[in-house]
Amino acid sequence: MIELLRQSGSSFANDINNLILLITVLAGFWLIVAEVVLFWLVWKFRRKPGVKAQYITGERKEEMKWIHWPHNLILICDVVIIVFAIRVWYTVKQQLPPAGSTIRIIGQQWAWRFVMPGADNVLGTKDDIETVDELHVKVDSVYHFKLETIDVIHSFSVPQFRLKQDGLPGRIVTGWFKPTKVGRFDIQCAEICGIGHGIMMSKLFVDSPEDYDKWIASHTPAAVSSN
Amino acid sequence: MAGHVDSHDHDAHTDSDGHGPAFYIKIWAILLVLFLISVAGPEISHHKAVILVTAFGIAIVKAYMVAVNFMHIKHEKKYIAYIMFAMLGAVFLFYIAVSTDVQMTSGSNWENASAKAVIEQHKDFQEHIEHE
Amino acid sequence: MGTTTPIATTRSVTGMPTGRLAVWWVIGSEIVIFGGLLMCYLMFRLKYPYWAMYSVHTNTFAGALNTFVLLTSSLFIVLAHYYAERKEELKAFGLIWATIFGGLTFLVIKGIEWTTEITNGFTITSSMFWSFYYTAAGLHALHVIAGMCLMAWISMDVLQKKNMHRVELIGIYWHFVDIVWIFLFPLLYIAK
Amino acid sequence: MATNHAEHHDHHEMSFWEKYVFPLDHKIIGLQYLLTGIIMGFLGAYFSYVFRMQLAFPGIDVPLFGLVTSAQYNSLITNHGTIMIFWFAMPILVAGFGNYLIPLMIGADDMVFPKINRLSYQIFLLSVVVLLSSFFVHNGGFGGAWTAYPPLSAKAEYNLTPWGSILWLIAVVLEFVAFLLGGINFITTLMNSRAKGMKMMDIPMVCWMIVLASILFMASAGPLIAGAAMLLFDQTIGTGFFDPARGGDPILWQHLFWFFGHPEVYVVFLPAMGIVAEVITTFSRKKLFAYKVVLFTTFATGILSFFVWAHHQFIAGIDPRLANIFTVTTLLISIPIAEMLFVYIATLWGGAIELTTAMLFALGFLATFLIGGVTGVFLGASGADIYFHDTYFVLAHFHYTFVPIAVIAVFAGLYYWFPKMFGRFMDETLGKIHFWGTMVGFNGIFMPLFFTGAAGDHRRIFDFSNFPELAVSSLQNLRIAATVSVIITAVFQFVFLFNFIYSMFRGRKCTVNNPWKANTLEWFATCPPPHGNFPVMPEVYRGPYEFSVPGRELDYWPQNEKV
Repeated sequence: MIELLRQSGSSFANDINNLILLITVLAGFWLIVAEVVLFWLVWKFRRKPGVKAQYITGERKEEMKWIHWPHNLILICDVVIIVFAIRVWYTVKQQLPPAGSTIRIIGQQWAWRFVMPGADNVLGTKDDIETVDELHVKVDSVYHFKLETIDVIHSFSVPQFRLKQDGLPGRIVTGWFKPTKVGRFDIQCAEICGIGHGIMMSKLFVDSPEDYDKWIASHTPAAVSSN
Repeated sequence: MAGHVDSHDHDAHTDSDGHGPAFYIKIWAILLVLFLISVAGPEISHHKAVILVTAFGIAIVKAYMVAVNFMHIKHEKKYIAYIMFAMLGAVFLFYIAVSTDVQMTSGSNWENASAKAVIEQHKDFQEHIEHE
Repeated sequence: MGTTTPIATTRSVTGMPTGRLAVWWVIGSEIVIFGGLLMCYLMFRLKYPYWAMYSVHTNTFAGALNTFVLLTSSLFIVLAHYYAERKEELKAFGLIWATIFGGLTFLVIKGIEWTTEITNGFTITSSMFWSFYYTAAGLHALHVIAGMCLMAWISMDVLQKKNMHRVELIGIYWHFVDIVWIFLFPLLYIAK
Repeated sequence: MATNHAEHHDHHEMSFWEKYVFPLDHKIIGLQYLLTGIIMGFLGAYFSYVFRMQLAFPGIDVPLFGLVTSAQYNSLITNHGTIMIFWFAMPILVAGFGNYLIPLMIGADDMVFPKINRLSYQIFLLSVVVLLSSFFVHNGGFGGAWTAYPPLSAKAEYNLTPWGSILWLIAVVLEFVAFLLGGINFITTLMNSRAKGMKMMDIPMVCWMIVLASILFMASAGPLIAGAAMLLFDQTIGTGFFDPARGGDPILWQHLFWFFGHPEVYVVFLPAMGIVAEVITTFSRKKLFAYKVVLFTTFATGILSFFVWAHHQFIAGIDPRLANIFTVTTLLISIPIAEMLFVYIATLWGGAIELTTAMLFALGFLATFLIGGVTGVFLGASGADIYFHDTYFVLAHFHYTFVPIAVIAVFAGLYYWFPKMFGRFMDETLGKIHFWGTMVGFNGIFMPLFFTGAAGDHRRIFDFSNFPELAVSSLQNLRIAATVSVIITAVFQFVFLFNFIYSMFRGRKCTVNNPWKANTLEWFATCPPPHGNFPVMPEVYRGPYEFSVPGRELDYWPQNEKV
């Protein structure tokens, strides 16, 4: 459902989509029931001349059941939602699958910097590629990211991935994603970070393996590639 | 505002405990003894448990004695004490949940690198304390 | 009209005088303010054991003396309440001023203590320990000052045998300020 | 009536200053809060008009404002949020209605501490002045969002508003102090000064709710007041409480803020529910369905509201394991709230519903708040929140809760109690025009924003054209639709403003004490009640919602009538 508004592009995006669908169905059902009953009652019991209102305390058992049954049903719905929500949460935020590559994401006023491991796929070596406002990743490969910021709080958000994580100064937050669709997407900053918050946009390129290798080759720091 | 039945007289309220000055002085003396222990304890022993019990255990006892005997919470309606405990409960709830983030230096998929760095900076001193 | 007490104030549905009920709610709200601050302090204190290197510079003697002063002033104000109830306004008046004097002593000791610390270079920005130290003790000192002002104001009424119940109210508040110090003292001074 | 006038002889005539500027009368103080709140509400609405115009038509010269820079934009949204919560919703719902209604509805002549009450308003007014002054200092008002997350809010080098952020913080703290003082007054008044015979279960729901809201505020605001002192020192003298480089922790502020911030939602929600309870029972001539259930769900909501705050921080860098606990508590709080709404809907069953303007607004509250409540489930469920967090979906969700609370329920209350406050009725025709305009406009603003949010619009962005995926025309059309609706809604508020002011002086006179034939004690006093409220202090013989009692000729039974 949510895909109609924003395509999904990561391995866990569908889990989130389905959770949203589940909540839409359950919560939507209750919304419609409540609204219909509300409007129906307003219509049915509109004031008519000579008709007196009834005296109902709502404290007798047969009256209370009208409240208690919905109450119990909602509890069941809640439990269902809790179970699915925590399962999705666990997949996205808690349990990290083994990494294909690890990248560093550094937020600052008002740009994203990315450090990619380069050809040797190890961070912290000479062939690391550092880019600003542009991130290249390989499709169908699991990435871990180490998110940090150097000044204020920023939030790394890629709507297609259904991924969002705040980065805080002083902290390193680890997360993961696995892009599944080739294309060019927006990276947003989703936490207000000062007057440039509205221009803090980066480009995300999910490349096919061939394109990705080409990009790596063309961007490996000159000092390394000449060796 | 003539003609109202409600009593105007607060002063009619008397202390139902009937304690005299002697009682209050006795409580005060006990508080002083506790206070001396709480100061002396950590001076005598640098053991962590001793400090915890003498300093903080006794602080709780002292606070309890002041609240019960000086603030007369024992003669107050029960719910006053409950309200105060509820407020304390809010405070501890805050501590329990927030300490998982603020008091820790790392957790599930995150680490507080700058806190670790700050601790690292003071490592020498830390060892110095532990040796003492 | 301005000075007439509303009927509402004189009612007592709970059986507690309105003033005392209100003071307890004030204390309830203060518990969360001080509690929140001290919990923040506690989290950092347990996170950074090296703060002991700062707390050794706090003056335990001054802190202890102040604890003694506040405990004693608590005794004075509870005795003032005792005599206020028995309409012995002169004794009550004297004890209230003894309490105010206790508060003053507390502030003087605190002043000397802080001056020494600041001249030794331990200011509020020196480290987070000192930030907490000055913030917590400062907030507490503000309460001491507020309590002293209220007591001075109440003592004037007491002399004329008016509003004697207020002695009890300020007493409860003062004991609370005392209790806060009972916890501040080990947290800031003793734990080294 | 004669006794009523006799009462006056006890007092000397009060000057204008004594009566309206430095009043001790709870009703005047309540009206002061109410009017200040309405004025601030219009200011906040003006801010929203300006930034909505900027969003719909980026870069235009906004009529009545001019070009919007990104710094101004941030300041506008920040202060819109702050004003609407702290200077509009709180003063009207808690302080305004609380002051006006509590003594009247429990049969007292005033608050227990009139002078503290007056002080409360004066501090509040001071906070308004401080806040307004923050717009005119060097570099303008604070622009770090109403949540004021440090380090952005703590350091001028990041937020670029060296004075605005300090004044903003001081204003918020002053406002808190005002409400703590007011809250103590409300609580003690309700506990100690009820009329003879009024038992716990005879207290009108709105009094219960305002007092419980005050207690929630008192218990939750403390840590934030301490935190505000810490932030203020960070801003002004350079301490490092929230500076990670010096060992501080920015997440601490988020916890301090939301530990207060979430109960705060219920602080404004509960009084709104109270107002709606009074209005729907009166105009459907029905006893409130299961009074005790409403009360217990209120208690449950209040207690649970302290256990849910971290759902605002799911992706803010808190430990992910903590998020699981807060998902459970957050979804559980839906149960008492849903139950409360069901009870209100059930109250309509078997009624004789008269759709006066007040009743329309009360029903409008129920209809729209349901949408706000239901969309909250998406955000409470941690997995779904990953996507929705900090998008316009969140914004639409909480406006669907706050607008019903702070606008629609307030209107219900104003139309309902206006005769009591000013001795005249508001015009019903204009009122109904106002109602339909507001409802259509309000839904028109926030319905589209659910969709832009679900499409990825993130919050506090000054110009979406910088984001290629969001700059598409389909989304822009939705944004324009929302902005047009803002203008429509705003226009209809002037209908209200006209109606309000006109009716105050020229409206149809209210010649009886109890025009709506309601049961609660405020209708026993004259319209408007004099200082001291009642000719004779009333006694209470029954609960507040004894409508249409079988075997009684009249369909209402005031609490103070013996037979």
